[in-house]
Amino acid sequence: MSSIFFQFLQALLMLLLAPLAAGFISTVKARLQNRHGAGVLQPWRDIRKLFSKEVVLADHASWIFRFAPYVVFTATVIAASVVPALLPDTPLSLTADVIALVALLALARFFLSLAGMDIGTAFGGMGASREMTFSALAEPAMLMSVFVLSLGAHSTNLTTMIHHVLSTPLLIQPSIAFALVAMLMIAVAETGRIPVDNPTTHLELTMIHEAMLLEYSGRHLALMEWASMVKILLFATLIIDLFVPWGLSLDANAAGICLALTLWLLKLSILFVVLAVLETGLAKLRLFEVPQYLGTAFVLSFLGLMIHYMLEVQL
Amino acid sequence: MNYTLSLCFALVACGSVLLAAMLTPCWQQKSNIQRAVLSLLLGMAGLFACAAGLTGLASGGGSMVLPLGLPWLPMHLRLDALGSFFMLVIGSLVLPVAVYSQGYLRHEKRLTPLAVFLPLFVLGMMGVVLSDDAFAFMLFWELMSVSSYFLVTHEHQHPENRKAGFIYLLMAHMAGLLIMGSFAVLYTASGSFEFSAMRDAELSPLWASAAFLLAGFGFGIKAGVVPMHGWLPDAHPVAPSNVSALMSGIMLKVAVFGFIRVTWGLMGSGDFQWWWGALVLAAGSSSAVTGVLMALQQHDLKRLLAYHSIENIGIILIGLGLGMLLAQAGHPMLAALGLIAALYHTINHALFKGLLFMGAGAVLHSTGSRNMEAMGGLIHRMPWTAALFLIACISISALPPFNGFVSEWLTFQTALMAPQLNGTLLTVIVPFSAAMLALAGALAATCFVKVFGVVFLGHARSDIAENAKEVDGWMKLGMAIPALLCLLLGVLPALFIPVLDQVPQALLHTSLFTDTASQNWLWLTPVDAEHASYSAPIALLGMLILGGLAFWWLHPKGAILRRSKMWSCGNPHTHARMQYNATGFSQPLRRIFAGMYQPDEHGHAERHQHKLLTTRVKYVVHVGDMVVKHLYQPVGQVTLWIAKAIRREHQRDIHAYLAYTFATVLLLLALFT
Amino acid sequence: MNFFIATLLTPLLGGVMLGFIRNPRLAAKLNILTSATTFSFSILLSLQVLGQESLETLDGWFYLDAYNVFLVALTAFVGMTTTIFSKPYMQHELDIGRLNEKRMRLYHSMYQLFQFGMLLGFTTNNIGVLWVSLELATLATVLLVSLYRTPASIAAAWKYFILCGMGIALALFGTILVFFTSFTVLGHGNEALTWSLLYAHAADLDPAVMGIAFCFLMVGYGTKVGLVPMHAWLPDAHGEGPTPVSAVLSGLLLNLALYALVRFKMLVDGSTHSDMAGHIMMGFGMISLLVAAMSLHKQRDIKRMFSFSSIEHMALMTFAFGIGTPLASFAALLHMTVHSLVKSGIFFTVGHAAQVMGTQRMAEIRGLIYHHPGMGWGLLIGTAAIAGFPPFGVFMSEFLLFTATLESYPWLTVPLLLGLLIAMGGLFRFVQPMVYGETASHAKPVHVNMVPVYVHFALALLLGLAIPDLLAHWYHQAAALIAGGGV
Amino acid sequence: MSTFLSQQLIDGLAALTLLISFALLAQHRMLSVLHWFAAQGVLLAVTAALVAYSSGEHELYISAIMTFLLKGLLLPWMLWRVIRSLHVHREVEPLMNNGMTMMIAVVVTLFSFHVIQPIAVTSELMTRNSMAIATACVLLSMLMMITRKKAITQVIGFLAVENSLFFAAIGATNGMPLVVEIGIAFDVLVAALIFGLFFFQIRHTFDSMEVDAMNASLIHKDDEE
Repeated sequence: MSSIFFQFLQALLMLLLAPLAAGFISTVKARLQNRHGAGVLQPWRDIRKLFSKEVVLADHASWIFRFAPYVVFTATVIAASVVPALLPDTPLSLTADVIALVALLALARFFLSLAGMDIGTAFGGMGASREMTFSALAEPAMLMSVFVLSLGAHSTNLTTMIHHVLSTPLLIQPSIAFALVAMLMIAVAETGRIPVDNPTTHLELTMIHEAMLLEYSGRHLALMEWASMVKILLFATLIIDLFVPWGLSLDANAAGICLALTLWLLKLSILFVVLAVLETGLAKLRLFEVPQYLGTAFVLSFLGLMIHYMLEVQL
Repeated sequence: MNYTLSLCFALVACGSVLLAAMLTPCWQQKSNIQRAVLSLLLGMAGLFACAAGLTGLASGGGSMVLPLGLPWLPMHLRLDALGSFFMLVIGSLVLPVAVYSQGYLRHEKRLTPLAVFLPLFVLGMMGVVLSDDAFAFMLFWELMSVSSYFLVTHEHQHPENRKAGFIYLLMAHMAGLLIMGSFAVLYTASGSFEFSAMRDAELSPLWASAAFLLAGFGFGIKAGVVPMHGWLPDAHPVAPSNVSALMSGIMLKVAVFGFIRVTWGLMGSGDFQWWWGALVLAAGSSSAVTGVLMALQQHDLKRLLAYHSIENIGIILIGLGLGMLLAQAGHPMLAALGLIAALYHTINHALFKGLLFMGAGAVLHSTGSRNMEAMGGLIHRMPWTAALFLIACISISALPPFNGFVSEWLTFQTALMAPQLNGTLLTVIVPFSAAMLALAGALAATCFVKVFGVVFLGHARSDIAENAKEVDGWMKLGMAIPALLCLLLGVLPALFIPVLDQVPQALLHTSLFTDTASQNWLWLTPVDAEHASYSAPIALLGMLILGGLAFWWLHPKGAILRRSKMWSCGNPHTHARMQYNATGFSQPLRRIFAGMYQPDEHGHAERHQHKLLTTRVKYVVHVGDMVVKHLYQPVGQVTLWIAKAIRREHQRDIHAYLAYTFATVLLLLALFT
Repeated sequence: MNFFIATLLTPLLGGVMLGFIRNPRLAAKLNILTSATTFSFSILLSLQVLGQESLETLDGWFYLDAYNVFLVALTAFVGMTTTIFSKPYMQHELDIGRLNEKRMRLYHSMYQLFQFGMLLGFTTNNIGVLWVSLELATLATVLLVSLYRTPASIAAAWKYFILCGMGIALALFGTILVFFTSFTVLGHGNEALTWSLLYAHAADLDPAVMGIAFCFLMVGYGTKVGLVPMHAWLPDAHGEGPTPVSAVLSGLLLNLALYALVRFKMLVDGSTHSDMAGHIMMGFGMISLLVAAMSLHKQRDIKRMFSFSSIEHMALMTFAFGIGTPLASFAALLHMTVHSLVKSGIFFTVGHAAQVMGTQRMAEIRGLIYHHPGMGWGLLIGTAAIAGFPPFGVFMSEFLLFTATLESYPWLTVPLLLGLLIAMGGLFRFVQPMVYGETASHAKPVHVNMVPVYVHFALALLLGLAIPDLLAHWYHQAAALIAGGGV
Repeated sequence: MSTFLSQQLIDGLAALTLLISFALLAQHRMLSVLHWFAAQGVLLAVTAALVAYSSGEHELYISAIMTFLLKGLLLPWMLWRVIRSLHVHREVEPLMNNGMTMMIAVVVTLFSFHVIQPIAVTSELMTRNSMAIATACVLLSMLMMITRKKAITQVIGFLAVENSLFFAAIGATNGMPLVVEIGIAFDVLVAALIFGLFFFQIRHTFDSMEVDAMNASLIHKDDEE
């Protein structure tokens, strides 16, 4: 029973922390750029404001356009709630393994792109085309890097994989390192951050994610934005779970949970600071350099796989 | 010979299509009656085929002997687990197509050929599934090919259709001959054409490989496996859409059936050699990726779908190949997993590809065009078609909670069994093929965003799209059935897989579902729950609840929602031509994979008086199929070249021929005395 | 009464009678009548044989066994249907002035004489008479081929005459050689030429002589069968003669030649106890198959094209008989039957089509299926049948032949399949645009009788689905006879 | 007369026949070709009579007479008529030069002897040599058909082949049974008649006796692309 309660707690945390995470990243970036920044809570204010605003809908927007935000939001949140943040094994974590998780995100992306094409603006189509293309290239790379771990753990269930990592003695495994780098690169691409895409940009021919949201307003926009924030948090947590899961509480007692929560927040903040530093340091890639970028990630993860077989598997 | 309920159902199904083929010509003049009879009997056939399949899987099949065929070889029919499953596949698509045809064929001018050959085509497929000796198999197989040829060339006033038909028939015949070859090899081993004897026959590894290769190439050609696929994208689109649905949906599956029947069934997993599985896996991966990449560059709707058939056949083959590898490595249970993944994808593809072709047919029916560049905004004029088509798009893109995802998920799970294989090479290749599968899936999603976005969303790009009308009830119903099935198979796989499990039990004598896995209908857990689990019902439920909550909470009572011009970054006066079209959408991929496509592009700007004053810009791109260019055409040219040389010999004068005879006599005498 | 005599005399007398009848319409009717009578007699004859294994009459001049009895019936049947087809066809030729009454008289009379020659050849027990009858049939068809008296037809007939004359001469020499060794065994009389006796004493014949004899017979009768490289006469003769003649040439005359060849093969095998004869036949068969199949891809004239397809199928049979196993022989016999039916049916259709379009050039024949659906479907289905698609009999025989080949000479299956595939491609490459496509403007209304065509195809279909026991029994016996063993 | 002597005579006649075949092959003038052909016919008749006498098979006399009338008189006369009415007693130009032809002829003759050799060893027949000669004659006559352009010379070649066959029948097997003989003879006659009929047709349609001219009319239908 308590596990179910913690499950919901965890999901809720994910949901509520997401905007804060986004705020955190932008604040850090602002500080790095010697600006004061809008503060950590700014995304929350935006969302609240957007909820209360009216929706302006293009004349011939079809039901797809209005339906999409809910699909995108729910799919992302369900995916997020599967990822263990505090407890490795929660009832829902069996609902979807890594592959299903990727698929849920893909579903969200599918509808996002459709929504982008619904109005029939040049920007929407452009965004959809690029988003789908790049994610298509990113997906195999991501699965490859996940396989490196799941082949070791003989499982694609996050819980089992976490247990596997926890149980194995901490020693340098080059394959894991390769997989980690690849995963980080993919995560940046999937969440649409610099150097692949620039979330703060508008009215540029280089934009990808934002181009699909141009026509949105009010609560629809809010849901879309929120979903993308959740996605960032999700990837961060996923990386933490797969590579540095130490600290998750194996049984559902208050003390363990608190410890896990603090550790989780710590790890997150470190990760996000790194991300912010990278985003400040790097420039955005030219559009057709992105495939090379993703290709590199794929090759890295494949190398990781081969190394795993050649060095680490005792046949 | 034992008659069972399932077998009787199957026979009734065959009987009713045969009846249809015989009766329909009687109403040459009254096309309404003709159409009604056709749809009715076809529908009956579909229904009974489903019944046969289900009962066959549930309570075992039967066998019988007909006094047809060779004098010393009567026709053996048998309905086993594998056959039952494919009967189910056939039935589950024939039924909706029958309903659909009732509406689709309303304005068909020359109905009679369709009304004769469509049932014969279905009969052929059912017969292949039922037949239990090589001769019957070949008989029905070729019946299937020939009748489908007549269907492909139905609209033969267009030269390109005739060409497509010709190539199709040629390739089908080649396939038939190769398959005959593999049967003949088995015959020499067993001394009989009956499958029962072939099963028991012992093959030397060499001959086994020969039979495998013959069967592989034969069925591979028919299934459109890369690089033998050249005929498929030409042939499938030109047939009437209901036929295309059957061809892509079932006929390719019958080829898959044949492959399983010969390799898994007749030779048996005992004879497998490791490179067989590797070959099948490689063929599968290449088909999957090539198919989808080619599909992305098409703007003829049905042609695009045809290329996606190639992709999906590839996915099925990946599952089969993994199964063969695992079976050869001595893990029958994991092999069963691969087999089930393949079979599951088989029925899934039958359903959503059938649905997609029917949807394309609906679009074609109401716009009169297959060219996506002329579409746009159809969702407003054909809401039903759009919704149903969308379901198919999600399914084929392997997205939860629909069925496409389940089978691809199972295939992934099989691929992750690679460590069980012996040999590092394979254990690396296999995950790589899994990555290819992932790539194919993601690209498929891209492609169908393009399809749905360009055809149904946005503004109408032409008058035909502007004036499109929604199709009639029959066609809607015909499309609704598979759509519903897609959802069911996607949400409740745990209920369907135990039914499927009969097939590996028959072929591998092992069951996938040991006690660990068979938990309840909520959880899909091959192998065991620790290993991997997926619960579509919970995910769907969660999404519904969450979405409902969000909607209920956010959607204010007095809905504040204002309609206005689109914003479009402050430039609302955009022309429909300014939208991204199919060609534009796939431009990034065309550029990324330019090495593979080798597109020939022509950009051209018309300038007016001044060199800065560009009046119109024209951009033409064509992406041809490399296989056709580098494999098919050269063969044709060589043939013609030889033919020409021989014809020159036929134009000599009489002395030359006398000399030939003279020389022949001398030669014979010299040789044989 | 003796049905041998009846079967043989009917066409002979009919031929003589038709030589004097001026009214073409009446002549056509009588032509049909004569052939019908012949056919019914042949049926009675075969029923008579049905009881016993074989039948000899007139102190051994005539002989029927399982091998030739159904060939007699087949010949008579195709002969009859051809006359039915030729009635409207020749009438139309007469109307458009390609022929006159005099020639029509020649046509009818020669047609019956040809029938006589065929039946005599099939029924006779004397290899000398066999040769004579084949020569007779040849001469009759020479006159028929040149019937139109156009330059091309004259040239074709000349070519036919010279090449076949030479061939047939070689065959005669072979026969003489056989006699040369046989009269030492069977005495200096007709017995030495009587096949049944020769077969009985085959072992005593001098192998060396028989070997040489077979070389000559192979080339000689092979010319008539249309085997490469002695085939040059065949396409021209088919292309230039009237269509009914093309039909019987392909459907019957080639059969007779092959029949004779196989009869001699049986003797040679009995004498030499080696596969020499078989290997020779297989060689010719394979080469002819490939060459004919290839030639199918470059054709202009529709009848020439189908004549090449005839070469291809005769080649298949020769190959099958060459293999010589019971299964192969069975396949060959079945193929002989089905090919005669289907190919003559195709020629009927082609003839009508050519009349409708007023040309034999395939480039100008278009869209049959629009203005003459029956004809279009006929041609399409016929081609599918001859190309070896089920459920027609050709498929069944090719299936059996393939298996037989694989049993005896596995590696020969490769060129065999290749040949079949190429041939099928060649046929459809040209047939498809003729049947399909935009409707042709210059189509003339012609009185067409498609009944014989459909009858033939229906029979081929029946043989493809299930061979009647009676026929199967005959095939089995014949195959056993030819191969010396049971299927 | 002893069989041995008759055998000697038959062999001699055989030699003559071979000689005539060579002569036919070598000849250039149409009329002399015809003469040699007639001579061959007469020679055959003599051989038949001789064989009839020696072997005492009296039905052979009939065929001897038949041969004389048909091949010695009738056919040459018919051909002569044709030649005269068609004015084709010009030189016949062969396809290849004479020496070449002769070379081939010699080779062919040797070859045929080589082929018949095994029989000569195995068979106990006395007439085996004449079989070898007959084979040679057949092949030589075929060679003649090949190397001559004129339709008429082709026909003469054809008839020469028939003659050689007949010689084979007589000389090597003491004659085929009468029925067959008659049948063959009848066929030859009919063939000759048809030939004659053709000549006028050809002349009428092609106004040339060149075979190539005819061939052209067949080729054109295949030629255009």
